Amino acid sequence: MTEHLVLRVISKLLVPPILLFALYVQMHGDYGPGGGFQAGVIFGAGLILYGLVFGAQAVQSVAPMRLLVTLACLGLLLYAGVGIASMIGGGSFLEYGALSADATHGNHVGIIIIEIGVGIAVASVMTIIFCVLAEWR
Amino acid sequence: MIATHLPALQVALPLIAAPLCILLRRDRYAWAFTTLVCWGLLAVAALLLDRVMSEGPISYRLGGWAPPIGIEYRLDGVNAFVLLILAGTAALMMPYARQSVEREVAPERRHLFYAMFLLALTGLLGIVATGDAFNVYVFLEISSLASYVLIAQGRRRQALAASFQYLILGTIGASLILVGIGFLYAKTGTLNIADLGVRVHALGEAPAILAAFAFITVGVLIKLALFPFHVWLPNAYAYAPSMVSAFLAATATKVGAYLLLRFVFTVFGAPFAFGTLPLKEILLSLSLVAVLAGSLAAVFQTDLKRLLAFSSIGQIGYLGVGIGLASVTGVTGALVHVFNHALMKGGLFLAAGTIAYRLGTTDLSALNGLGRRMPFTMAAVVIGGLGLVGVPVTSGFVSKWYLVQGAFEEGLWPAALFVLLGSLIALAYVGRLVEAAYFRAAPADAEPVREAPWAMQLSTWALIAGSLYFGLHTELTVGIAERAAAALLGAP
Amino acid sequence: MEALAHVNYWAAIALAMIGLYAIIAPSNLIKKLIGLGMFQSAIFLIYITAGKVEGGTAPIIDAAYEVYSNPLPHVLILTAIVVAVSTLAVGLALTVAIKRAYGTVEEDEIVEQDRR
Amino acid sequence: MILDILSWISIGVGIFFVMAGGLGLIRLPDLFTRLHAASVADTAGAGFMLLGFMLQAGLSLVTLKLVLILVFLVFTTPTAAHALAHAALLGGVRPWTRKPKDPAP
Amino acid sequence: MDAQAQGPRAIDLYVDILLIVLLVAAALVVVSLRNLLAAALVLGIYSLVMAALWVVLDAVDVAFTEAAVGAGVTTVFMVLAIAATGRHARVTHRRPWLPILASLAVGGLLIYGTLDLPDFGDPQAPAQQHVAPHYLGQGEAETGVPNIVTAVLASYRGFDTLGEVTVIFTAGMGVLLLLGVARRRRMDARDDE
Amino acid sequence: MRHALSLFAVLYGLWLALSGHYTPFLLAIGAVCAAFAVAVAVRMDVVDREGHPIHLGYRVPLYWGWLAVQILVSSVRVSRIVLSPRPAIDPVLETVPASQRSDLGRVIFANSITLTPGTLSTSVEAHGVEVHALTRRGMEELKSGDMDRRVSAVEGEP
Amino acid sequence: MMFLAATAALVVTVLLALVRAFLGPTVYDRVLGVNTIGTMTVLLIAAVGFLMGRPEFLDIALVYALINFIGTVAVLRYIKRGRAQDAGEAP
Repeated sequence: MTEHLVLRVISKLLVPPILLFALYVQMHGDYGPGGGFQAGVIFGAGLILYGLVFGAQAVQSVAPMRLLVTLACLGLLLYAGVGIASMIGGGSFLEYGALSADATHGNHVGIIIIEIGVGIAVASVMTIIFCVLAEWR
Repeated sequence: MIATHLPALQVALPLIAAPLCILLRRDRYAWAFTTLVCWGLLAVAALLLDRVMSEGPISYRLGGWAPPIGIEYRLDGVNAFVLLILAGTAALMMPYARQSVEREVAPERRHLFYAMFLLALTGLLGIVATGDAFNVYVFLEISSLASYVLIAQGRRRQALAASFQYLILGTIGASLILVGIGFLYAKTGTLNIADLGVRVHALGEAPAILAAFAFITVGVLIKLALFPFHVWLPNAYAYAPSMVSAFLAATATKVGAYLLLRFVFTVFGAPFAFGTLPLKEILLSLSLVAVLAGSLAAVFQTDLKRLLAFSSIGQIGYLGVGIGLASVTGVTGALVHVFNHALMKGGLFLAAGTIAYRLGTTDLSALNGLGRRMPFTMAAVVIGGLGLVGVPVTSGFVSKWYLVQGAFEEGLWPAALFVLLGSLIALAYVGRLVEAAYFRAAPADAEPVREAPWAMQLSTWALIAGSLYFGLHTELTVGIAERAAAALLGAP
Repeated sequence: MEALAHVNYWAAIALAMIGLYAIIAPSNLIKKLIGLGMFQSAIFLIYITAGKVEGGTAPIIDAAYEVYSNPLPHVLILTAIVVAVSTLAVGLALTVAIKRAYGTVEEDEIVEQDRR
Repeated sequence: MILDILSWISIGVGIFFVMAGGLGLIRLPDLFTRLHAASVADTAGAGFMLLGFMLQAGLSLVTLKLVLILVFLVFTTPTAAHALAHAALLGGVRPWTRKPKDPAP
Repeated sequence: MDAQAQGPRAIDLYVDILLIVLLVAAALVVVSLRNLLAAALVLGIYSLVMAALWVVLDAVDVAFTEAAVGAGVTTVFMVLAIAATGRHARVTHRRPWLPILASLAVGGLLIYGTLDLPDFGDPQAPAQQHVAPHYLGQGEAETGVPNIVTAVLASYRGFDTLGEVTVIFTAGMGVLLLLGVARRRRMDARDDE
Repeated sequence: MRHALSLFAVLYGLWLALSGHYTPFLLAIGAVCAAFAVAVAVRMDVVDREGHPIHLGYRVPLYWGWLAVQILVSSVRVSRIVLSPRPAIDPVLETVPASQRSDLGRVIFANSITLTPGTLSTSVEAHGVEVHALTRRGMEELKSGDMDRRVSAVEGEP
Repeated sequence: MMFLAATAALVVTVLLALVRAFLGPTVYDRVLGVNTIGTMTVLLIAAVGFLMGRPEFLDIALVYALINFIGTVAVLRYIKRGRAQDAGEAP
């Protein structure tokens, strides 16, 4: 589909703002609708748009499958790691309040970190599923 | 310090191990790591059971929020016991896994396979450990998704179709459970199981509660594969990889039984379920049909794994009978049978996998004369089979003893009769196995077979020996199960 | 107005019935998955309806508002949506694998081939 | 007040175009003519409606987001319509003409 | 907002009913379409209308997710899978009594159950009483996050969300295991013929 | 590099427009996010004259203003056709010459044609754009070349 | 009131487009119907946002504007690839 001129040009124009929008959703989940999951999906959608226009191979050259799998694992581990960290900090599993001297602050920090974990995991999984389904012949 | 966090670790450990397993990439490392984690889980489960038995129920607040606000892990005798069964079977099966998986799964996907196995285990452990109704749904889906994928790894293409069928039915079941939980929430405003129990009791016989009860029961019965919701089970177990058949047969349906116990007794309460509603009649009649139909169907199978799968449907019927009796003896019988059947069926499926490992097939005709060619494996099959029948000295006898006794206590002698009849039919299919293995000559052109590798034997025999041991030394299992059952039923 | 107090539930019931029919009736595996998606979202509608408070607004705290709808069903359904899409992805992957192994995604034909 | 009236007018015009586009989607004879109708709803209808919303919102972040939506639509709708028409022509859909007997020019 | 002055209840309900009509129409269209691609597309529409309905019901986070997932990636995945499996569903409606019976049973039970549920929007409903006020009242102070949905999701019920991420992780790895890596050799598939 | 920097500026501006919360933390994280998006975009190889056409500059808004008027006029026209009892349509499919020198210019031209109700670009070729028009009159207007000249003017030097 | 009228008009248009998506006859007509519904729903969500008195949730509309485009591109890509076996359906 690369030969399709209009689609190519417009997609090139749109992909960076989509990625930024995903990151915005990631970071503003505290104040408005959104959060890690939605951000991950939108980020994935940006990559999917790129893949639809330039081919799944192009996505693979931007983010190879190995990297995507590693990122998915790291996203999940980041989340669970916060849980373990709060155990070490003296709370129970996932008690972010234990991450900081001030419980409310600790909670806020914990929420931001785990949302990032969610975002990473979801974005990579969405891209993995897209690549696998798209490359199947 | 770590002791206070044991309940969380029980579930978090395999959850964290799964991505690590993928990051390890090399399949041997992944196997070794998974084994380590499983044995660690067994240790955690044993410690937890010990603590629950000595100190009473444990409550653990995830995220540190007090129960109805946050999610709570609440361990009493019942779920600590089931956790031990889950972690135990997983740990005992790990030595077997390496060679079996190397035979049945392509090298580049083995680490993913082990990760998926850990995820399935995570889900099952999470369902059992949690004290929050919605959390049950989430972990149910983790275990289900992982199971679908694992079943689809079977080498024959029927595995895919079986997995898809399971996916559809399993998702319907989970969705029905979700509706039920939704109704409960709309009527009570809470999701905590203990809290639900109190509030549902106060509501009495509201229609929404009745509907919730019906939805949750049907949903759980689908997961439990009780007749007539069993249609997904035979193919799924027959075509899954050996390791997966054994693990799921030993654990997945047991968790279904646990869920039924938990929802019926803790949330809705026995008086509601058995007094107001005819659950007893429905459950008993379905279970008895399951016992007969499952066992009868098993007799006519031509494939060992399918035979075992149909026998599972019959054995699930026994669990249903025990729960349906709704007495301490009956529930004790069901709980003991959960334990014993996990050991027996796990061992039998492992043995079937061993046969497939050496012969490449589990067709019954291939079993001819195998008693001399693979003596240890076939001995395991026979002992396990006798356990299914419920011959004295095996552990199967213990559970059936309690079931029959429970039926007589309730004055339901036809139920007792059916249980015994089921055993007779089981004798028929086990007899077929014995006949093929010991009383028929191997085909003349049969290739020479060696006995299976020692690691696989080890796992198989560990489970089978366990079933023998607990047939003789009943005080441990029965003791725990009786206390757990009494606690569930609220008896003094 | 009072007669309409349960209109959302009726819609959810209708959708659930349509969805369940669409899971069981068709032979095509993808159509079954489509039905599954509809069935699940009908259930989501029941939850969210139960969480709506009259005159309330979205549960994002702001000094300008006092009445908020119940956030808990929203959280549960967010999780459930994720579960639904995960199930769908696995189901689709299975369907594609079935197509490769059997050459068809019609349940009838698969059963037929397995019987042979 | 004037802003309010302006925004109402704008929304009203938007409603008109949206409805016209929707009707055209049903009434017109083939894919390409329907694409024209849809583009009325997609560009003029959406544009006026969003303009009306902007006037309601006044000078705020909301307006900024509405502008973003509008810009986004301006980029995507013609692209989608173009891709659709392109694919349809390649896929062998022949445009409807006045005299259906004649081959397409 | 002049709309507010006219009674939010009425407006909510009108829009709600309009959207529900659309929703049921879309659902019926999905079921009756035989072309899979079209059915997948209309399923996307169904999700999308659902998203609008979530906004009306104040579930903006859910609407956000539904718009991104239900109407977006789901459609893309569906289309990709349909591309790999063929576009037309066969016309076989075997044993129609079973699906009808099942859906009637579930529908009947749902009607029975929902008749008993509190009215739409009732602030005195039990669901609004027990734990929800704690989240709304204390949530911002305890977590520092004004979006209570995020606060509950990530903190109060953070473990559910860990489970949720695990589910999606399982799905990703599962798809990889099912279709990815090297092509699976199904030698046995031949033997079955 | 020039393009990457300007893309960063644009994305950061977008962040500020979207955000609405201007705490130091969010402003800083916004810069990080914009940088990350730019990095991914560079890796995707979409940051060039086509993907990030800064060189068009101020001419774009002026052109959009003109285009908006065109859209309004032709919308009215198409609406009238649609709403008339017997739609007076006479569709034609022809190629309109395009004088733009770059792909980007041709894309702007094609999308402008599509944006204007009544005309629809169906294919972009080297020296022209294939257009489907609802009426013969719409096609004639397009062929007069007004829009083509304006787009070429916006495009500027290739 | 104007928002309610806008909402109603949008819903009617969506219904009309749904009819188009249902009737076809070609798959391209269905895509067109769906695409139009997408744009209309973006407006619908914005209108409903105003109607509910909290218009700051326009992010949802923005997301949908983006997602709708991706969906359309996906379908068109598939039709292009699958052309060999089944081009346009019979009307």
